Parts: sequence; C-alpha cells; structure tokens
Amino acid sequence: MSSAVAGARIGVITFPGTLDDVDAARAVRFTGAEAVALWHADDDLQGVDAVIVPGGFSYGDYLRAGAISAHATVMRAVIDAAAKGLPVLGICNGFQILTEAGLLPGVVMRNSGLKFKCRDQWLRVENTDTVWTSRYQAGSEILVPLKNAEGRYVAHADTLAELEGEGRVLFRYIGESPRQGNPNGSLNDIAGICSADGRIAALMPHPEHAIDPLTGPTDDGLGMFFSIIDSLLKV
Amino acid sequence: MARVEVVVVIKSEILDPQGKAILGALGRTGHPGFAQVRQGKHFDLEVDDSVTDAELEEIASTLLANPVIEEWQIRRLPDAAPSA
Amino acid sequence: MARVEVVVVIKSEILDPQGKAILGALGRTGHPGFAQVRQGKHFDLEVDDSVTDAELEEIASTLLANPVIEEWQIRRLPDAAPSA
Amino acid sequence: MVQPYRELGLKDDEYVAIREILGRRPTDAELAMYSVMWSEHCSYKSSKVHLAYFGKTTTPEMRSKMLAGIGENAGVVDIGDGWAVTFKVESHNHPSYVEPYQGAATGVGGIVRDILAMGARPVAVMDQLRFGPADAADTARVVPGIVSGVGGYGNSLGLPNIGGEVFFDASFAGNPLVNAGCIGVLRSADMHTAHASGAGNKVILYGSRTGLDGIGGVSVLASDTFSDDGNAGAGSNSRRKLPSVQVGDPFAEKVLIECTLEIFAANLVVGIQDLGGAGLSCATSELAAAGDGGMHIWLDQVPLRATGMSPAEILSSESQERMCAVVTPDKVEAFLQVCKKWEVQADVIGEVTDTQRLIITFNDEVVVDVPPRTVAHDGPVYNRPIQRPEFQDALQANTPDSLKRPETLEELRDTVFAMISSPNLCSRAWVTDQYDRYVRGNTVLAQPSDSGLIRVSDDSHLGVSMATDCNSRFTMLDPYHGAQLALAEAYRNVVTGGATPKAVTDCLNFGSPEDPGVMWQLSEAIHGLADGCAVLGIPVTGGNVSLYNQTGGTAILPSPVIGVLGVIDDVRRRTITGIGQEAGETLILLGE
Ligand SMILES: Nc1ncnc2c1ncn2[C@@H]1O[C@H](COP(=O)(O)OP(=O)(O)O)[C@@H](O)[C@H]1O
Repeated sequence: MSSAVAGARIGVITFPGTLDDVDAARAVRFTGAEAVALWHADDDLQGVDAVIVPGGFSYGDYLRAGAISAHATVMRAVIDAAAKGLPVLGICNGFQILTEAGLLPGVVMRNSGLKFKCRDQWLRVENTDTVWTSRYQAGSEILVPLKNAEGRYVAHADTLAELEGEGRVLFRYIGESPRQGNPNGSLNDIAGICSADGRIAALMPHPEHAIDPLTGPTDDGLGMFFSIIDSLLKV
Repeated sequence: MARVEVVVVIKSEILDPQGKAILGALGRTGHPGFAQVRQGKHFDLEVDDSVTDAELEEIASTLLANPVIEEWQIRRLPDAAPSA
Repeated sequence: MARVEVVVVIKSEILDPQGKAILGALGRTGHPGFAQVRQGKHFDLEVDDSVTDAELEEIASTLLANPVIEEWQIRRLPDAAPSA
Repeated sequence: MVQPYRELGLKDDEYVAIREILGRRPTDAELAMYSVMWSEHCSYKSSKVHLAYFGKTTTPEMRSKMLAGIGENAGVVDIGDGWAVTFKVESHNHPSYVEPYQGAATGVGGIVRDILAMGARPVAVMDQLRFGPADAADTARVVPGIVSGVGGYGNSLGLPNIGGEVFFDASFAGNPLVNAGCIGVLRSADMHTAHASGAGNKVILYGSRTGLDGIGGVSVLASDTFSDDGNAGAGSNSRRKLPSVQVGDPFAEKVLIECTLEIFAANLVVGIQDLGGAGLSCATSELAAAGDGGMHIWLDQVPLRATGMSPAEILSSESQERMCAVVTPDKVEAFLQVCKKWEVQADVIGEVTDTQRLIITFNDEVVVDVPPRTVAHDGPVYNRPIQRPEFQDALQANTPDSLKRPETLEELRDTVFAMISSPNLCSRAWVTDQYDRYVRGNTVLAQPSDSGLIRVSDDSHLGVSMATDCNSRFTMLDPYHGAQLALAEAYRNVVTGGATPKAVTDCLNFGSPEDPGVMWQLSEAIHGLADGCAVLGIPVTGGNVSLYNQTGGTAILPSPVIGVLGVIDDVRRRTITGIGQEAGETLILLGE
C-alpha cells in the first residue's frame, strides 16, 4: 500500500436505517484508502476526498425511498461540495437519495414486480470514462449482487434521451430473463447513471458486496473503488 | 363509467411507522407546526356504471384494505376531472 | 389545530405497477366492471393554526410528493371527525 | 363482582392461587399481569416437567462451553478467540395466521430483540415456515404475506437471511407455523443478562411508545371496569374490541439495535430485557425476579401513543421495538444521551428497591404489589396426562411397501419429475430471492447451501454456521426418532458446510397439551432430542415451545424444529454445496 493511497479519505454516510455502510467502508479499506464515517446529522464532511451514500433502508424507506434522507443536514453539505466537484457515489438507497436530493435526474420507483428481489446480476459497464469506472475496460460485463424493492429507474423521455446521448448511462442490466436481464422494469434497462462530468454517480446493484468471492459472487465490484482512488491520486 | 375514490387508513390505535417518520422529518427540517401525520392509501377507480355500492364495499374490504389493521371510506366522485 | 388532507398520485403517464396488480386481481376474482385502478398516497395532518397554505404547499412539493413523478392536492378539512 | 379471569385465560384454581399469593382480590392490573405471565406461552406450564429432561441429560462436559443456557433469553456458547455466539428460534404462529405480513414481521423483530438483549450484535436470521396445501385457497392469502413479512422486516433491519425451511401439509391449513431464528455474536466478556440488581438503580424504558396494539385479550378488563366505576382512566366507554395484532416498525428496530449496541459498548447497563409478548408485565417481573430485591415502576412515566390507557392496558401492550434497561444512577445521563443521538425515546420509569416486591403505581395509586417471582417464575406447573394415541400402531403399520414403485424408465422419469416439481421439493428461490443474504458482507454460505455460515468479524477468519431442520411427517410416525432425525439432519447440514457442531436450540411446535396424545408426542420428542444430543455430545442451550397449534380439534403434525450451531475456525475452508461445479468431479456416497 503506497502512502499516497493511504492518504485518500473517502466518506461513508450513515443515516438512521442505513445498512450497507459497513460494506462500503470495508470496500474502501480494501483499496488501502481510509473510510471516514459521516453522520447524517452533521454538516461537516471532515475534508474527505469523495463521498459514498450507501445502501439500506434509511428511515425505513418510508414515504418514498430516500425522500426523508435527502433532507438530512449532511446532504446539504454533500450538495454544496458536489457542486464544487466532490465525487459522490450512491449505491441502492444512495441512488434513491441522490435523485431525491436532485443531484441526479429521474427517480427510482417500486419494482414492476412489486417484490423485493435479491440475486446476482450481470451488468455492462457502459461508460468507463468516469472517476468511478475508469478501471473497467470498455464493454466490461460484471456480476454483482442486486437487492432492492424499489429499483425501477424512471425519467422523462427528454431526460432519458439526454442521459443516453451524453453517455451518462453508467451501467445497464444484461442477460436473459427471468434469472437475468432487467429485474425491475427500469427504463432502458438502466442500472446506474452519472452526472455530465461523471463525478456524481449512482447504481442500484451493490459493487461493495462483490469485493471478495468468499462473501460475494465475484470481486467485480472492486473496480469502482480502485477507480476513484486512481482519480484521487492523479490530482 | 364512474369515478370512485377509496381512502384506506391505518386504524387509529395501530402504529403508523410511516407517519411517525414523516413527522420526525418535518420537525428536523424546521416545521414545528405539525402535531400528527398519518399516512394512508388513496385509490382512484374507474368503474362501470353497473358496479354497485355493495361490490365496491366488498373489494375495499377484501382487496384494497386489510380489515385487521385498516379502515376505509368509499366515495363516488362527480364524473369530471381527475383528483389532482 | 386544523386538519389537512394531502392526496398524492402518480402522474398518469407513469406506470403504476400497484394499480395494475390490483386491476389484474379484480379481473381474476370476478369483478369485470373495473376499467382502471391507480394507487396513490393519502396523508392526514394535524397542524397548528399558524401553518399557512404556503407552508403546506412547500411541504407537499418537497417532502410528501416528488414533483418528477407525482401530483398532489391539499385540502383543509372541517375540524370534526377523523376521515374514516 | 366476579373478575373476568376466565376470559383472560386463567383457570379457576389458578385464580384461587393468585388470591392466595396476594391474600386479597387482585387488581385489574395484577390480573392482567398474572394472566399473561401464567399463560402457556410465557410460563411453559405444560412442558416444564418434560423440558427438565434436558438438564438431566446434559453432562458437565457438554456444558463446558455454555456461558448461558436454558432460562436466559437465549443460549450463549463460547467459540474461542474471545468470541461467543448466541442463537435461538422462536415461533410466531398464531399472529401470522391472523395477519400474515405483520405476524411474520414482528416474529422476526421479537427474536432479534431476544438476541440483542444478551449483549450481542444480531448478525443473521433464518425462518422455518410450514403452510397448508400449496393449492388451498387460504394458503394463497397466507404464504405471500408471511414471506414478504419475514423479508420486509429482516431486509430493512440489515440482517442477512442465511437459511430456513418451507413445508406444505394439510395439517397447517388453519395454523401455519412461522418460526424465526437469529444468531448474534459478542465478545465473551461482554455478555449481558436480564436482571435488576442494586437498590437505587434506575429502570429505563426505551424504544417506541406504548400503544393499544396487541392488547387483544385485556380489552375485557376495560369494559368491565367501566360498568364498575366510570373513572378508571381507560379512554372511552365505547372502546371497541382492541386488535390483537401488532404492527412492526423495522426502521425503529434497526435504530434500537445500533443504539443498544452503543449503550453496551459504553458499558452503561447493569441488566437489560427486551419487550416481547406480555410487554411490560413480562419485562418488569422478569427483571425484578432475576434481581436481588424489588422494583418500583411509575406507570405514568411510560410514554404512550394512545390517550387514556389503563394500567392493565399499559402493562399488557405488545407494542414492538421496545427494551427495558437497568442503569446505575451515575450512568443515566450518558444512557439518555446515546438514545438522543439515535432519536430513540427513553424514559426512567422506575427504580430497583430492596422491598422484595414489584410495586407499580399509576397516578400515585398502587396498582400492582406482588412478589415478582410469583409472576415470572413460580407459575402453575402441570403434569398433564400422557397417552400414546391409539392410531399410532395403524399409522406405523401403513408402510410404503404397498406403494407401487416405478418399473420402467418412463415411470422413473415421471416419478423424478413429479418429485422435483412438488411444492415440498421444488426450488425455494421464490422465497430466498425475496431475502437479502448479502447485507453486512460476512455471509459465507446461504441458499442453496445446507447450512448458513457467517464470518464472525472482518478481522477474524472464525465463522459460525447454523442449520435448522424438521421432518413433521416422520415425527408424526415416531416422535422420539423424528426429533432425533431432525437433530441428525441439522447436524449433518452443519458438517456439510465445513463447520463443527457445538450446540442445539429447538422450537417445539405441537397441538393442544390438553390432548394426552399430543403430550405424548411432545414428551417423546423431547426425550428423543435430549438423548440424541447426549450421544452427539452437544447441549441444548435453549428453545421455545409453541402449543395449541391446531385447527378445531385437529392438531398439526408434531413439528420440533431443531437448530444446530457450528463453528469453523477458518471460513475460507468452507465447503460449497452442490455437485457439478467443475467437470471431472467424483461423487462419493458416505454412510449406508
Ligand atoms: N424459509 C426459508 N428462508 C430462508 N431460506 C430458505 C427457506 N426455505 C429454504 N431455504 C433455503 O433454500 C435452500 C434449499 O432449501 P431446501 O429445499 O429446504 O433444502 P434441502 O432440501 O436441501 O433441505 C437452503 O439453503 C435453505 O436454507
């Protein structure tokens, strides 16, 4: 582990009801970087180099998934910092929170099948030019866990066109249904998207659960965590 | 065709976790004027004129609501525009 | 204290899988008279008299509903009895 | 005026016994308290004499790794390296029939709080489900609700589901079985037990507010009180029959877990108890009975969700997501601060005393004044009649020899297809796909493995494994060997994953104890299990008994669900289930 890597600090936010913060922090540490715990009620991002909004059921997913957390004190700080270029990654509930907070367009709604779905899901990495995906080769296909009840990405037609046109669809569900393919009715099979500059990104599946074949289906998720470290080291 | 609205709410003596969470959020975001929030479901039905009140009552009590923990109210709406 | 009802519905152009599932169940259970079902949310709020319409509108548009996909309607209720 | 003790489930002689203990007529609140605590579910009055056999068959050697055993909220086993594991399976059968989603959800919530109360972090859940025939109309109501209830609660709580069972049989049509298990891990030095010691220590109730949910039976007291005197403080005279269901709030429970673990870590409690069935009645009497003195509770300090609740209602409420802690006065402030951080309601509701009595007051009026042990431990014990059913011989004589066997390849093919597509043998993915098995990132084995396996912590390779099994049909044929078969199957399933079995828990689901045939099944199963454990050299560390599982006069198939806990010192050496992972594998059959 180089000391430069050891110097990278990535914040992981915990809201009441956040579940996968331990996993996100573990994935960050796996790269040799430091995981910094951030608390929903604080407005201090502690000078971190990037922020992960992890998965779970913050505030029980009550009202709409992510709706209540989007109003948390820490999110105001995240929104400000993101405007200045701080890389932000939302995973699952984090995706829902980022759309509710207006950091990414569209919304994530109840699965078309209405049920919670947990399975290992094949994705294609559609854009490898972002700070969160640069470690993947163009067209890479990865297998990571998917687990949610509200994962259907929905946006207006013009928003969708813009996302597609600008290469902002980051991950797409692939494979043959019913055991693979689009698991939830997401428009355009979208599993993840990013901002125009690629620094704010989010996806429904869980790369942080795929860092070690002992506890996940693969270690395909590690690429995202190494990507962000690469970009931080380049600066 | 007639329009019918069914409102389903959790019985008042039963915990409504969603309402509780929303009330908490209102407090944290600087809206102290809210004393209680209860969340229920709202159904907008488009029904054939042949559908009777009894049939509406039956589907409300068996399909739309769970009588063990919820209560409901059925209202036939004036034909016109959608509710929102 | 005043009572306020907020109804939030999914915009008509957006898929409502819950409504669709209920419509399917109605068909299967011998209720052919139903042409459409849309499921929305219903909020019962108990608010201080100091809460203005503007504050209610703000809360509905920022918290209770997501304007990207939903529409809402706010109604102040006559004091009296609970809605069901 | 006659008190409605029968409506509350007390027998005539039990009511007389209460009057003798108190030397007077019990108050409504006392009656409510005794009636729930002396119920079959809380007092084990029909099974106690049989459960004692576990004690007789457990040798000191088997006991050597047990830090807590039968009698505690859950058994605790030392697994080395300074780690301990606590595990248990509980039933939530009847509530899940009445309201499938919430019944199953609150079943998961209850077992998780049991584990939490031992000072452990809950790390995994399991569920054992038994339903009526897959094609019965009511099964279509019950199954989706129960499965999504288990998932909805467990998933939101952030506990991986690492295994379970699904079984269909006609006997469960009016009485599905919903058993839920939980595993927790802790540093062995950090174990907590439920007791209230040290006069002057404070009793803190924290978690959700107390409401009218799950009060059910006690409503008879409310209406009764009113015809008596109008002002007993219990809301409106026309209070309708209160629902006996509880609604779970998994979000509140997740917060409660993190809050409680922070409280443990800061060493802020003397004793702690979860509030499950029987609510405050149970928590206060059990804490006081396990302590060394008495306790005083000010019921008006309990934060309520409904207005005008009577003392009996407050004591009986089964509102979920609550815990009760005993805290020394100097730590109360710190305790409340942790709760504040997590936005968890917390209130000092009482104090440990040296009076040897549990005294509960409401608006300065004494509503309960009892010796706590008489409520919590010294309830009635029944030696119920036992009789091997007459049909047992005929049942056993009806062997499969009379069944036609497949003779042609075609018939064999059809038989195999019929079997693998039958509800009891087909894939369980329709269930397990609805459960999160990944959360917390320590799941080494889950579906489709024969046992679940969890890494104890990130900085260790130590793992704990668990499998639960029960063959209800076999147990019907021969309850003694049926229980042993379940034990052996769970034991093998743990071994199959690579772990070494260390301890056993059980959830004994049977029909009515008033039926001598059912009592025979229960007694046989307990003896079979205990004898089997003695042979295998692993102790039963705890369990749960659920009786009165029947529809009308017909009992369910006897269903002793047996859970075996195993330990593996390096999870990287686990064995993955399944054949055909790689070409050229050799298939070897072990055993006869
Ligand atoms: N209710 C359940 N909850 C969680 N996991 C379950 C449940 N039922 C079955 N499973 C899991 O699905 C897999 C297959 O189950 P089952 O068909 O019962 O296996 P087997 O026949 O080998 O005992 C196992 O890993 C089991 O733990």
